[in-house]
Amino acid sequence: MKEITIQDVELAIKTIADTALRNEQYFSELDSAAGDADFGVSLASGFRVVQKDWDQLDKSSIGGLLLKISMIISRHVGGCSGPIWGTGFMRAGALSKDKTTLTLDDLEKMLSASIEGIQQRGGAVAGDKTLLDALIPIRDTVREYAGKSDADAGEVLREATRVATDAIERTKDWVAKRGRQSFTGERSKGTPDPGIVAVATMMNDLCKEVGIETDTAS
Amino acid sequence: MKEITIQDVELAIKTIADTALRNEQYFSELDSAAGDADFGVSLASGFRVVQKDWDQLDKSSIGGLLLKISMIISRHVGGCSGPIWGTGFMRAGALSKDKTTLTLDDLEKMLSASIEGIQQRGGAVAGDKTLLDALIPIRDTVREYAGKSDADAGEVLREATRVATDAIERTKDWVAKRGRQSFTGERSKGTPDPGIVAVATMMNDLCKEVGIETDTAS
Amino acid sequence: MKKFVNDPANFVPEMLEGVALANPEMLRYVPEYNIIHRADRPHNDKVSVIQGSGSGHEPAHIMAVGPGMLDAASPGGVFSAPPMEFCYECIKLMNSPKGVLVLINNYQGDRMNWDMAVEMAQAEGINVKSFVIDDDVAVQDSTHTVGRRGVAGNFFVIKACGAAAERGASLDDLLKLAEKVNSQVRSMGVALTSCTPPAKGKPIFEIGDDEMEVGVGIHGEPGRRRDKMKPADAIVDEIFDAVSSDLPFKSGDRVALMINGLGGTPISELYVLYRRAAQRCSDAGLTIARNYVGNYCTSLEMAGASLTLLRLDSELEDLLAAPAEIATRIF
Amino acid sequence: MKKFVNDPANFVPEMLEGVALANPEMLRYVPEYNIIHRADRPHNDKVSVIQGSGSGHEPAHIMAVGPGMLDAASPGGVFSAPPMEFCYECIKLMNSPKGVLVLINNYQGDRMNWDMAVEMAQAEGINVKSFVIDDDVAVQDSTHTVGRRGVAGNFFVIKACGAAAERGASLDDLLKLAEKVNSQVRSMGVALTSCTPPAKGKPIFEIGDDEMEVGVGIHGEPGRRRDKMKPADAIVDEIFDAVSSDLPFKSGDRVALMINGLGGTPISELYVLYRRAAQRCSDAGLTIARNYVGNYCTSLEMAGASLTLLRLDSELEDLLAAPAEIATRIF
Ligand SMILES: Nc1ncnc2c1ncn2[C@@H]1O[C@H](COP(=O)(O)OP(=O)(O)O)[C@@H](O)[C@H]1O
Ligand SMILES: Nc1ncnc2c1ncn2[C@@H]1O[C@H](COP(=O)(O)OP(=O)(O)O)[C@@H](O)[C@H]1O
Ligand SMILES: [Mg+2]
Ligand SMILES: [Mg+2]
Ligand SMILES: [Mg+2]
Ligand SMILES: [Mg+2]
Repeated sequence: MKEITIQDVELAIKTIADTALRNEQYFSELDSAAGDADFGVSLASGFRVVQKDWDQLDKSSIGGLLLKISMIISRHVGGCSGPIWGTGFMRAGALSKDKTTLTLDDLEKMLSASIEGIQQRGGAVAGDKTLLDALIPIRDTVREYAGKSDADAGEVLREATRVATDAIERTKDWVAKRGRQSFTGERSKGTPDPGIVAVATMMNDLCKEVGIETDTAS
Repeated sequence: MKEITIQDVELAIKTIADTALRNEQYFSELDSAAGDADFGVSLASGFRVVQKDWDQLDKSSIGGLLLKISMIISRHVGGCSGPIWGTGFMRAGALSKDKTTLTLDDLEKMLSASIEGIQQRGGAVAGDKTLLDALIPIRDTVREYAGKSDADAGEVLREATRVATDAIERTKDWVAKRGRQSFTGERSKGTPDPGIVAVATMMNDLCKEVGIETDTAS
Repeated sequence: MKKFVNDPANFVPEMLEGVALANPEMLRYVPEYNIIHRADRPHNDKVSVIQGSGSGHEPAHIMAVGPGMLDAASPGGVFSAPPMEFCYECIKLMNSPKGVLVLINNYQGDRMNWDMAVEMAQAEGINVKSFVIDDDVAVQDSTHTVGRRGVAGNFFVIKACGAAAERGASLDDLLKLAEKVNSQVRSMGVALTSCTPPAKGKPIFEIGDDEMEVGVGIHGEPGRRRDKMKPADAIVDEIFDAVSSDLPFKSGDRVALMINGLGGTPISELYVLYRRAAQRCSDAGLTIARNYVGNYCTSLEMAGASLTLLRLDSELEDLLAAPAEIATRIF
Repeated sequence: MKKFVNDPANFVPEMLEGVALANPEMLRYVPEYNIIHRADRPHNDKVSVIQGSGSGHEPAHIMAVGPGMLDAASPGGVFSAPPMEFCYECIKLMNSPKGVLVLINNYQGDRMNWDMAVEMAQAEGINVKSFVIDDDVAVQDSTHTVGRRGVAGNFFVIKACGAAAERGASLDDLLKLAEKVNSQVRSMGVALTSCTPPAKGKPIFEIGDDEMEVGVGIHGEPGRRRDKMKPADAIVDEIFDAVSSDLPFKSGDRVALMINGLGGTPISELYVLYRRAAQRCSDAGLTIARNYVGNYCTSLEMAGASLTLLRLDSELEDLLAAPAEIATRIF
């Protein structure tokens, strides 16, 4: 597989920011079912700064860019999302500090580091009905393809998007165990986790952006 | 006409007290339509003491008894009803201090004094949709019969009860101008005044007590 | 009805008992007449300042008893003027050779009961005088009403007279002072919701989900009009205009500004209102010498707020700054 | 939504601006980071005591800034922990050679953001330590939650540490003191209604007209169970039992007793609750050395109340009695 370039990473981040801003209200509504209705607003308040400062951001290395994103998110996002997303970008950035390209293997390691960082920061594990339950399958998919010599970048992305999207329905009837939702206990059953939906939506938008067809509507 | 005795006055007061206590909730409900729902409770809180202390009350003169009632009411009833009813009984008592019997003429003067006292105390006039709009017709009826030499006590009572009862419907669509009801302004239209209903109910109960048929249900 | 209440008939006595239990040193409770009074009053060298009105406006008036404020209060039931006897006993209990000042809020029941009690006490030789407070600009005087209502401005009359009484002012001086404060204070309120007297068990008026009552009274009396909900700043603008144009307050005036919660509105919202009111004062050239944000005169759990402006001179500023202590303290 | 609010996005900044406008001498406002701090702090000879949590709990925490209490607070949005940067800037601004104490209420968002900020500040050589408050007995610790919540007991930790800091206590002494207060304080609340965050625009939970949530959290988190409404005394009995049996409090203890309103409950009802709580203390042999009745830690306009007991020793009694001043004053 062709390596992932810094331009690819830029596109991914810009897409993530676009998705966060376009869905500000929708994500908050999702959070209102069992949470405290601030998820969309929180996320957007960080990615709005990302978008605004985009041109000035140092893009000489992948890690440098990711660390900058981490800083912006941590600084501007309150609630659980600031520390969670900030930590995720930070750990990925730390592993790619001087890189301008990434292999699937690099990407797998970065995702693992992010997942580990998020787990340390917030104490969640797989099955707690948080965005980890979307991130972990994504990482597992990347790991799988990283082992194959003939991996096609588009196929990896399509497959990762599929598992992230599947996570929404798969986890819907679970009880939330972290974040504000966890306080509603049993009442969180039956509503999708906003963090998982956000990750899946970002993946689907990224597919669209690079012209990959998915069988799910974003 | 045979004169009104102190026993008649005692019966009247006991009936009034009974009526007030039996209708405690009903009168408050009436007051809840446009007022502050305390009329029944207020009235009952005074007449409950009248009933409790009844045996100890000095009944050597009509006026003495009425003044004692006035004192109990003033002391125990809050809101507008305490001063209004307290003043009414006080003025009637002052005119009958040493009397043990009353002529219709005496009764007319006592009612007039009560009405005047209530007007002074609370500033209301006829047409303000207060219990004065029941008391004034009652007084006028007594005045009418007082002029006739062949007046029958039962007939006076029946006729006074009729005009008091009529006052309920007659004033129903007026706008309350005194007491708590007056604050609701136009919204007081269409609901009977609790004070008028109370006076009419007391008159009807008194008729029943002395075996006089009225064409109205109490 | 969603309330912390046992038997509604005991709501007021149980509240008073709670106040007394929470202030064993400062206050005394006389259950027979709903009287809460300072443990160390009356005092021969001080005019006693007292008040009594319907309950449901807490901290007014029973939680305004304490050094530098009221010497005693004798409330009636919720929204119901105290019976004449409560008033009379309260006067008698607080009788002092220097006199007793009764501060009455302008409602028919309050006036009638206190008038009778004052007459009765005077007939017994007690040196008692009363003053009627009417600061609410919402509903204008008219022949068919009892006149302007007494609302949150009451706090300032109590505070000034309480402080002056503490300094030894005579009964006549206090009457003049009350008159002065009352002539310089104006208020108006807005209700977003109704409230439910415990004994009534249902809201005292209906109001739509998108409506507010502009100029509401503290017993839920209607005000100037029913209006659609507006942004906080627009609401402040309307009541500020109504209040400030009534005296009128003029550029250069030093004022006390109060944003008073009606009971169910959180203090966060009151500060949002204060922000705009302070801006409006500044625009109008009024200097806010003292400010008050909180619940001073409420209407049970009604959501809403009122704005009060008091024009100050050096005497009033000094009296407002004097130390005072009441049941509703923070520390 | 019936609220005094302009653009919901500006609710918190406008409230903060209001607080600053109302306290021009005592407080300063740093809009960039939602910081309210004492005008005369930091001070080289005093540990700075700070806090920051979601808004919507006023007077906690931004209206608890003042002499003898917090030196600064940096709230987030309504019910939303402040971003790390607010926390970090607040620490930096209040940096003192004697150190900075951060009092955190035990919620995941608050802990994560403050942990990051504290780490970052420590990396820059700032002498800052944090302490986590968790006084709510409603929901027991369990592996799948972040642990007990921090609620109204927070007031006592602030009051004690604020007073001790004023007297020159070291950062380590203050940490021990915070730990001591937290180990001796227990709370539990009951909600009668839900509340509506301005940005959300609808109630955070549904509750029937005849229901209450026993053990509710200050963000509307569910408690021990949903129950039918009961008389005030029965409600107090239940939360008193839960709170007093948790430490447990024992006959002969001297305590501080707080009845805290959740925002929409009038103070009259709080005193009805206080009455019963005081009776229960007396029955249990607890001496109420200090009492607190009012709104200390709220949940917007939620109707409800919580009960807090703090076991006292002479050190704590002395610290609670020390003078203090905050934005939400009465006079
Ligand atoms: N401890 C945690 N670890 C990982 N993800 C979490 C954690 N807590 C919350 N989340 C994710 O964050 C989302 C909610 O974020 P947000 O609404 O901003 O936070 P809050 O719960 O503080 O209001 C959840 O849907 C969940 O996916
Ligand atoms: N000023 C007044 N003069 C005469 N009657 C009055 C006056 N005000 C009220 N009333 C009578 O009293 C009744 C209400 O009494 P009540 O509910 O006890 O007083 P309040 O209005 O203080 O709650 C009214 O229905 C009316 O008949
Ligand atoms: Mg959320
Ligand atoms: Mg009434
Ligand atoms: Mg009444
Ligand atoms: Mg949140």
